[in-house]
Amino acid sequence: MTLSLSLIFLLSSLSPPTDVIARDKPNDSGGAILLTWTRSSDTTVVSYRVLRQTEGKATWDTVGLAGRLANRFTDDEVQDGIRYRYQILTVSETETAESAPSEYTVCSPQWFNFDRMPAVIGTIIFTCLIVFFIGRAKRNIKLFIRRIAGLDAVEEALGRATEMGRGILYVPGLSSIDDVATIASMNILGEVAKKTAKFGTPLIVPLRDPIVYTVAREVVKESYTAAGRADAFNQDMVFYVTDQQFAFAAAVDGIMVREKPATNFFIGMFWAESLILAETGATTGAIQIAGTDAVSQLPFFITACDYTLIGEELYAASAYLSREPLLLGAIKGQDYSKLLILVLIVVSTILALTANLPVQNIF
Amino acid sequence: MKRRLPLMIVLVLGIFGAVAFVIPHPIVKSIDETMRNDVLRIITAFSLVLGVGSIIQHHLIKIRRKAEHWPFSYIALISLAVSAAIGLFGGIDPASPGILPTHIGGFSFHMQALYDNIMIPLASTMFALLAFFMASAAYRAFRARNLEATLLLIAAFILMLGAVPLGRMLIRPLPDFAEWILTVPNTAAKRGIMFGIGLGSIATSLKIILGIERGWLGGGG
Amino acid sequence: MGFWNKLLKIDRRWIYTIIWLVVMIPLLFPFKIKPMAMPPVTRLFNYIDTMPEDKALVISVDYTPDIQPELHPMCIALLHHAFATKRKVGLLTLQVMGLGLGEAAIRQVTEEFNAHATTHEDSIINGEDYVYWGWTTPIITILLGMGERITNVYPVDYYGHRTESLPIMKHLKNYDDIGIVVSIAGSSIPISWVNFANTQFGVPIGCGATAVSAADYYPYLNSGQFTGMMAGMKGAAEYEQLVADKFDELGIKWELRRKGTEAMSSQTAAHIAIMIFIIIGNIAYFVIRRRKK
Amino acid sequence: MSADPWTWIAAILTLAIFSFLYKENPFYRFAEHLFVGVANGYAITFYWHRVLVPSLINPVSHGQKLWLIAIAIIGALYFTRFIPKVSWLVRIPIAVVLGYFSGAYIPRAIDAQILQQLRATIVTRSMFANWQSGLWAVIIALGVIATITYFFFSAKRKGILKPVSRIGIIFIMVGFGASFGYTVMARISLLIGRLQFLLGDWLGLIH
Repeated sequence: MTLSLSLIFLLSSLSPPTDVIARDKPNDSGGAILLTWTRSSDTTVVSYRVLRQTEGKATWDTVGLAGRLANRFTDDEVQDGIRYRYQILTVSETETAESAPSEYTVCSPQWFNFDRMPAVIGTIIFTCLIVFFIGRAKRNIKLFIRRIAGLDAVEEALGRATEMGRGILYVPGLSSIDDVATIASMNILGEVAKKTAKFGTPLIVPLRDPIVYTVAREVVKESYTAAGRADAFNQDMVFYVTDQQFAFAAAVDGIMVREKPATNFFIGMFWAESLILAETGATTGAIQIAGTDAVSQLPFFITACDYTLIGEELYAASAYLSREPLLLGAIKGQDYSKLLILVLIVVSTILALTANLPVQNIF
Repeated sequence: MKRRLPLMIVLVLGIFGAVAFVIPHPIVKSIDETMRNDVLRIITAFSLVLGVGSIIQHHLIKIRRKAEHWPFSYIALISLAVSAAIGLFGGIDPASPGILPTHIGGFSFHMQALYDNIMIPLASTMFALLAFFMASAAYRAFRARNLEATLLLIAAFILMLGAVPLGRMLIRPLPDFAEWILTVPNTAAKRGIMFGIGLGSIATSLKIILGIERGWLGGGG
Repeated sequence: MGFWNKLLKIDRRWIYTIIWLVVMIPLLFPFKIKPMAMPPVTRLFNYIDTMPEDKALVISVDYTPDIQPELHPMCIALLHHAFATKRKVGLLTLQVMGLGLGEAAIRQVTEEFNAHATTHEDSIINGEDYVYWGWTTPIITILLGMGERITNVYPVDYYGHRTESLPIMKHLKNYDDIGIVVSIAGSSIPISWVNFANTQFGVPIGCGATAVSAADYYPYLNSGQFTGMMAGMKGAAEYEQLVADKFDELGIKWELRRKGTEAMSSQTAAHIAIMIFIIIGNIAYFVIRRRKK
Repeated sequence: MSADPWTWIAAILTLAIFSFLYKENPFYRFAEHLFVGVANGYAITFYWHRVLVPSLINPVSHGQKLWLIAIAIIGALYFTRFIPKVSWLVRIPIAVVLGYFSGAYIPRAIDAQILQQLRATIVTRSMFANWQSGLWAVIIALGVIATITYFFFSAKRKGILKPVSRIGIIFIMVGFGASFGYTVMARISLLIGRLQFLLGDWLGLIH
């Protein structure tokens, strides 16, 4: 039996893979070894099996399978500090052939992920730019911000609602408080609420996120207090509806059609419900002002609303309305970052095309 | 204290969240995962109580004031209470039933049945309303008023025509052209907007961490 | 208030009514418009049509019931194509929600073929002409394991038969016996098929995608990692048309159910209606603008 | 016609929502309020069975991860909103959520939204493998530059900025038009899906 097996082995024509190298997987949290090998030259290969031996043990365990075109494998079922070595087994329909074992190797966790270096550098550069311009704004250097079309409409829309004696609906998007669009929307809501407080216009703010609900309620209350109309604040102005996207849309649709607000604001993060809200609002004859950084929903707001703040205009609007110098300073910093991006695109393209440098791999 | 403590928390956790991105070491990674999987989910679960409290209060006020259509507020309150009871006591997984029986004979009123036969049809019908709204929005707004509006209209038109067999019958290369618009000018515009959004949102996050952006505090002392 | 002015301010409920009718009528009384297949669909069809006779077609039913209107007709059309050309078929799903859909598809198509079969040869028989492996997990183990031996990945099929004992499995050992895997999905599962089965074993991969996700897949199509692709209801309708042409070529007389094509009639009618709205709206707009001048 | 009561319920609710297209009416109002109620009931169920029980109650009741009690207390601070004197404490759980997400967002967004987009936009020689893909890459790069220029807020639109930002808005409008047109198909598919349910599963008119 042993003889016949070794005979088969001797007669085996299948060539095993070579150059099996095992090393610690870099930039990870440990517990993984990366294997590479040179593929077998045989055409009958079906697959490779990865065998592992722990130092001091006699057995080889099959730890993985790789396709015939593969030349690498990550074993992520190992422990840090234990020495392992590997063999790669070539498998064909009828036979197998094993490679020479690799060197022993040990894996360990790393303290820094070098793959993410570009992001770190980018974060540092950007942070410096923003902080620098905020610093300048603090020192009262006057900053110019261009007009934003949708914003001028806010005043007009509020006036119209007051004239008609109808309310204002403000939907601060459907996302959570950690969404930047929601934060920007809260700032704009604060300004809108100051004006509704001044004119005594009814305000309706339905919410889809419970945390945003708490924040929005405080923001509106604060605005009414600041406008000296704390008495006019009614806790039922701001209310939570549900976290189900389309149930929320159904409820807001119902509110628009029943309460018929003169102006609808859709400002924040929206998904597919954007057009459901904006078209229903249009049927009621309301003036509609939208603003979102959801690129996929902008086409619908642009078609169905009277004014739309496109993407970044939303953030700029929140700074513009508040006239807070620190926020305006940040906008200046963003503009310089954009300039930097433009320069990088142009310079990298020129380098890539003329000198054939692989510049794109830097980023 | 009332402002400084929350701002400190934001600063510390913000720096941690950013730094964890580049440190793969298990000490940092396990804290990071606990943060996402346990801490934030538990805190969010508590916030839901506030939300539910708000919607109940909203409808109770309507009922008390006999506001217009107030009887419908009973529908919202009763369906909320009934479905919550079914879900809490009848279990969420049909395979592991809770203490409340969830079927009478062959008729199941398990949470899964409510989900499949109430939530899904209502949500997908709301979603399907978009087919009508797209038509009416297109009719109302797609007017060749100026260059920009005309280009918007033409691009939409080509894509719609390219998406049906008729487009290819009329003009053979039309579907390819439609695909080109989608993959070239559309990609360019989206990417350009994304750069601005990316920078703007990163700046806002930064301002929150540094305590410059305080809108979320909701004003007040 | 002239005619054009009235038209501009038309009650939107008329628009809703027209959309309602143009979508519903073709569903009730299907008329078939003959779609012309786009290159990615034609490539997929031709590849399956001309691959060696002993190679099986594997369909990965990776979609869920909510996006079924777009994707289920693709699965049916592929099965029609395979059984009409006497090709062996393996069916599996990587989404537990897809289990029932795979079963429904295979039951429908085998019933259709067997209703017209006169001999044992003509009939489509489970375990001989097709196998439904069902669902298991995890995905990576399946995608790699099928390269070595399918019966190890799926010891029993969906119906509980031991796969070792099925005649079809004698010639369906691993990826070498599979001509192409077509993954029909609304998620990114087709990319997993590319990353494991195609990159590591060289198996050709085809893809059936919703119209929305198709835009993300063009790079894979251009690089050849997808042999072909059906995108949305339109892709399904085009494949159905190619299959119908094949039926004519083979002299198969019975009529096929073509849900993709039928739905495509609704789709086309709705698109045309919306485009006509836009045109009318603009004519009215220009007529009035000229009058004002 | 279906004999399953649930199919009837689903069909009636479907029609109630569609009736909104004609006008707001009691059927829609009923479906709307039911939807809000059940959705909230589902959320309560979900957070209880899928979050609080596995992440909090199970470990703590087995004496593990007792520090989670502290987290629960932070979560409970949301309720201080109803107690005017200590209502500012509600900011603490918000600060935890907001702080962590803001920080985690920054490097990830730099990576995904800035660097990866940048890498994709740079035109390289390999893109000129055929002249078309090269030309398209150049057009995309120019379009990106023009679009970014449109979003300069702190500079007056004059000189070179004026025509370039105008090209930017042209790219934006073509892109939006394309997105709109492309989405029509998917939305009609949804309507077809609902009609297939009404006409097929419910009425049995189509199979």
